[in-house]
Amino acid sequence: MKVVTGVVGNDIHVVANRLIDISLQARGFEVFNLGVNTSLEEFIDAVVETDADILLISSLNGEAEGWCRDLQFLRSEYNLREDVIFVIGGNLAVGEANQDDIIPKYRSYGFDLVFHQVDLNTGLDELERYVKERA
Amino acid sequence: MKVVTGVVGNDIHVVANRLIDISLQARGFEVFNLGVNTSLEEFIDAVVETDADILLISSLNGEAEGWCRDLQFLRSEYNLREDVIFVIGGNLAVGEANQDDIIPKYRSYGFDLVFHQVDLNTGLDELERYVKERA
Amino acid sequence: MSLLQKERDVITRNEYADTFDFAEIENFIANAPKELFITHHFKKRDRLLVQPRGGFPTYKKMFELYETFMGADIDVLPLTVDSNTRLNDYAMAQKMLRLSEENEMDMLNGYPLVNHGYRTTRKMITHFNKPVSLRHGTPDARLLVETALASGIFEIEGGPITYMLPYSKNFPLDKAFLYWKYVDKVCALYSKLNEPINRESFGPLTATLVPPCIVIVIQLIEMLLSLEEGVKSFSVSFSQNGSMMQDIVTSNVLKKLAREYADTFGSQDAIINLVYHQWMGAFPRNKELSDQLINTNTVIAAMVRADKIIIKTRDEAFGIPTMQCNAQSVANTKYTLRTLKGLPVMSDAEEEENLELEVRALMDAVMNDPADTLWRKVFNTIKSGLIDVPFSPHIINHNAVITIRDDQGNIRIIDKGKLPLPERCFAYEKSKVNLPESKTEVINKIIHDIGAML
Amino acid sequence: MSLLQKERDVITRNEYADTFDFAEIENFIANAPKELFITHHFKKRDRLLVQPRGGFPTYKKMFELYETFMGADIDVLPLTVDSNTRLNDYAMAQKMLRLSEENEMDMLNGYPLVNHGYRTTRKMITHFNKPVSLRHGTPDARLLVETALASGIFEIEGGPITYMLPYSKNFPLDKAFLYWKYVDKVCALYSKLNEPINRESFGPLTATLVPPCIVIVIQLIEMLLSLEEGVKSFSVSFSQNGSMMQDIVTSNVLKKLAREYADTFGSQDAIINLVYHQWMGAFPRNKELSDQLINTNTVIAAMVRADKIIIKTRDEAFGIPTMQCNAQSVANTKYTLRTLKGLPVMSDAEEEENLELEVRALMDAVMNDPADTLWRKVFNTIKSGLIDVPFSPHIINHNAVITIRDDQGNIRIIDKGKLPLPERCFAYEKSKVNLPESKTEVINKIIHDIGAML
Ligand code: B12
Ligand code: B12
Repeated sequence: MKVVTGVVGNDIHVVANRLIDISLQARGFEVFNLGVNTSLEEFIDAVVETDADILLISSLNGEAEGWCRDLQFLRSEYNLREDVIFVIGGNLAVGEANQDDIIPKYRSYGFDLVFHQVDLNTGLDELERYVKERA
Repeated sequence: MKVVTGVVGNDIHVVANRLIDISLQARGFEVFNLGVNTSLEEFIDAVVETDADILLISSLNGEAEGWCRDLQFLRSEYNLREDVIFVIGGNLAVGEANQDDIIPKYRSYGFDLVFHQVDLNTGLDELERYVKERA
Repeated sequence: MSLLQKERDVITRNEYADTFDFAEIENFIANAPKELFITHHFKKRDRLLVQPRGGFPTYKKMFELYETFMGADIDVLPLTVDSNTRLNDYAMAQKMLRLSEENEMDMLNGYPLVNHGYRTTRKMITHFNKPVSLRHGTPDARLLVETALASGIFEIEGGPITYMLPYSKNFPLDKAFLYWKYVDKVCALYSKLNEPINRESFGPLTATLVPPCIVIVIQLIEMLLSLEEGVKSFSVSFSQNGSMMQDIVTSNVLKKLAREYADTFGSQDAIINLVYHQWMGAFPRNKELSDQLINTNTVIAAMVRADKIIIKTRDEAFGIPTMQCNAQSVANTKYTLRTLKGLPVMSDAEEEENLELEVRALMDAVMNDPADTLWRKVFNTIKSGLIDVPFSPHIINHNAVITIRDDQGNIRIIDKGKLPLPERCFAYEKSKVNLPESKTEVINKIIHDIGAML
Repeated sequence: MSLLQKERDVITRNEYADTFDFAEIENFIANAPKELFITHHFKKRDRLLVQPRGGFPTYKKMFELYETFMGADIDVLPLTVDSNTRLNDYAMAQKMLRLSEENEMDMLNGYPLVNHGYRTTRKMITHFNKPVSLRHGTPDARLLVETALASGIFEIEGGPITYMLPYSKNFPLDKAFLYWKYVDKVCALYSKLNEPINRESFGPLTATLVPPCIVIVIQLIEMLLSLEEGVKSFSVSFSQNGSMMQDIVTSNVLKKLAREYADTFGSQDAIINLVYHQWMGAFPRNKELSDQLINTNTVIAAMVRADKIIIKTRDEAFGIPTMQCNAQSVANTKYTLRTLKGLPVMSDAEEEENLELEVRALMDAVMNDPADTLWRKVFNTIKSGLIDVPFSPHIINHNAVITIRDDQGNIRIIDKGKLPLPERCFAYEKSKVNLPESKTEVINKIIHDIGAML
């Protein structure tokens, strides 16, 4: 399966991104890593271009919300495949926030899986489970 | 004025006791310091013997309550002068406790002034004020 | 009108910024109270200055933050800007500032200084009358720094390398050098009016397994670049390495060589300060344990005899800290520094000799580059991988150097990439670690080492 | 039946105590799991063992305390007894235990071990299967220690000096020596059955401006007295002095001389351990700041290379800590020890030389006393003020030595009373402080120094 990944917005936290790259490859995914500082348009572009199955966005510095509100809009504008899985993870708010507030909010923006302050491997395990269930 | 002082019960915390001695003397009191590890009876005995005006008891290690419940009883048994001022201070409970619980309790045991975790000089200032008011 | 002034006029004419009145600004700086200058406080040098990080989107909340800090007897106030401002995206910053003001919710991870403008911000800074330090991470900080200085912020952090390699993906490095030359020039200019403006380099870099020799070389270079432009007060810095001994060794070598290089390059009159950053890597997701880590760092800062310490909070792993939590960190740090006494003077001759040799070899490589100016020499050295910062997100960085921790927590170089390290030094580094056989195990060890404080 | 056994029968026949079945007890100790012996854990010596303090009146609450500690990955469980038991007032302990059981309120500041008895207590200890350390402060601890050993508590703290001078007003000192001789004999006896029982001295003494030379001399003496009776594993200890350098110097000299004296007196086979106590003086009435102090102490414990650290809690200034708070302290300490790496080896030659000279002079004074046995020599020395513990509540103690802190927080002797210090050493001590002129100012300085950590 093909995954497009990277860190959204003006966010340059690269460490998790490097580890995500390694982990996804170890799990057998074909990875297109756009790196840090990537706009939502660039992500959607890359999904179209690579015909990816999954878009896995990281955000660490608190910017996520400012960027991801437009996801639904872009999705229809770019006329994406219906079955692309949208995943977001990292630190999804400015300041401390709890999962119960965060998850529904990002779901409403159009993400299928939302991981706020969840360990990478826990998150990727869940992604693989989700992929299997959908198949 | 004469003050009998010391640390009640099986309590051997001596540092505050040494400082109290110095402070009382500096304030012009005549001090009879029984030191640490002093039973309630010994205190009352000394008050009678020296014809003291004030009994100032310290307790640091949490034992105070176990000993001071008998104060009223001893007071009448020894037939003490009516106007002896009874003062207690230090750390008056086992574990953390707050003033609002502690003060009424020790008042009911017969103490005129109760200082739970109050700085020495603050307490002695108040004692002097109290002495003046009563005079 | 000088060439620089022309450039300044162009830079400051920006739809998101205040219109600049340079005459008024010069007058303000010339007459500003000494208290606002950290250089004035460094001069007394009677204790380690404590500075937190902190920035909130709205003026109101920023003001409250400062009030809260003042209650904790703070030494240096921070002004941390948001990540959009860092990358000159003032439009996004403006949008999120409005949202924050309307919704009583922080939509920015810092204070958008350019958007607020200097007239407004100056009111706050002169009100509190404490030195303020600008924390950003901006490759092109020209407009930001003009705004900061005009606001009364007289310490400017950053530099062309330390605010590039960790903070940007593809900002052109050569431009960064020129833009920071501009910043240094302006700082030097204003330094003549009153107490000097302090420039500070950002030693922690990516805060991820960066070996001390690279930190020190980059500190020395940014110092020399600033001094070259006439800056008279400069702070070199580094952050907790993860080994107390390595912190001490780093401090000793950094202090010695900073003075030596400054003098050799003709800046005997410049004041050089040392700043220590508490652990800059990943924090445990447990506030009690974070408190321990923070306090341990305070102890080490005192032991390495820093002039200023920049602190973290127990909220680090969770997000931008609340102001109460941040102020508590200040109070805690001040308590420890007040009660911690009788610090031994320490050194480790062997380690220090090795580190010094490494730094000198790297510095020689820079200086021996045939280019005509220092910044071009440095540019070439980074481009060719002779300087290489682990975990930099920037495309120009080679990412060939691989580091790992030894048993004592020291960061050691196991693959030197193109670093021109003497054979003897590299052998020393390698002799300290027992490398696992398989590559996966090495990667697992690196992941484990990144999480050394978890 | 041996004389000792006759004495033991008399001692243990007490209306408040269990009836002792010595055969059963010996059998229990001989077959007890190694895990219960701290000596077994010291042998591995791969990390600093962490031990809190703690004791609650009822069995139920004590059990809960241990459960809570286990959750924090504790190394050594404490059993702290109440202050009535310490002074052999079992009647008062019994009364307050009943009140505590009936009212769900703690009327005792520790666990009244004798009243609970060994049969009950052993259940708890074998259940948790961790080494337990007995913390008391009892001049006559014979019954208490018999009960402890029979319960499975295989580390016994205390000694005739360290549990007398700080803990009693008028208990006869000569008796204390004999009673502790008994304790040491019993420990030595049981040590032959399985792993050795560990004896530990209480170096903090009154925790109030006690100079290192006195601490060390008393540590050496109690060690020698125990080894004389056949004890094979002994821990010397001290607590934070208030100057990091003085802690390091104290540790270096104490370790060196403890080994030297043990060997000279024929105990080459005895194991000597070093225990570090976190700050034992007055704590700040602020829990956040107390946390800082505690963590700073953990860092220092690691730096002085102790074998065990005994910790405090953020509740110290307020009263007996809650169990949660106590367990949190354990977890915090373990975290810091786990992440703190690369500790430099430190020393200060001048300070160490001076301290060593002081200790040797005091030890010579003890050894040169004409009495026939070591304990009588020591008794005479204390009685004549050649050994003198500041702020001891005991009538026999001279209280003539006066100490104060220098600028670096080091405790310095400004009036040596009758201490037989070499002139040169005393001159060194005095050279370090600038004494105020007036006596009131000196007293104020002492009060201030007692509150060094407030
Ligand atoms: C190192 C660091 C930096 C370095 C980054 C170097 C680099 N280029 O990578 C430097 C010093 C440069 C830096 C800068 C800044 N940082 Co920073 N930084 C950190 C720090 C300390 C550690 C991050 C890290 O590397 N962790 C190790 C990696 C492996 O873990 P991770 O990133 O947390 O990711 C884990 C999970 O989130 C998860 N994950 C991540 N993505 C995904 C995706 C999926 C699908 C899943 C399942 C899981 C997952 O997997 C990882 C492993 O478990 C964190 C705080 C912390 N966590 O302790 C702050 C932190 C992330 N930074 C923060 C901020 C705000 C900034 C700044 C904007 C400065 C500021 N205003 O304070 C700047 C500017 C950066 C910018 N333009 O974005 C904030 C974010 C605040 C918020 N969300 O509320 C944090 C939380 C600090 C704080 N408490 O204020 N930072
Ligand atoms: C030093 C110390 C010791 C030394 C004492 C040496 C000595 N002989 O003096 C040693 C190590 C021997 C010791 C032993 C014990 N201690 Co102790 N000790 C302390 C400690 C750390 C400091 C006390 C001190 O000297 N402070 C400096 C002096 C100047 O201040 P102070 O005593 O607090 O007094 C101030 C005020 O209370 C006030 N004050 C005192 N009396 C009066 C009277 C009046 C009228 C007024 C106005 C004010 C006043 O004035 C002083 C100055 O402001 C305290 C904790 C703390 N406070 O940080 C525990 C503490 C007092 N100890 C405690 C205990 C329980 C013990 C033990 C019983 C052990 C145990 N079970 O844990 C033993 C046994 C002692 C016994 N038989 O009583 C507990 C008491 C618990 C409680 N009340 O709930 C404390 C609070 C520690 C704790 N949190 O567990 N201790």
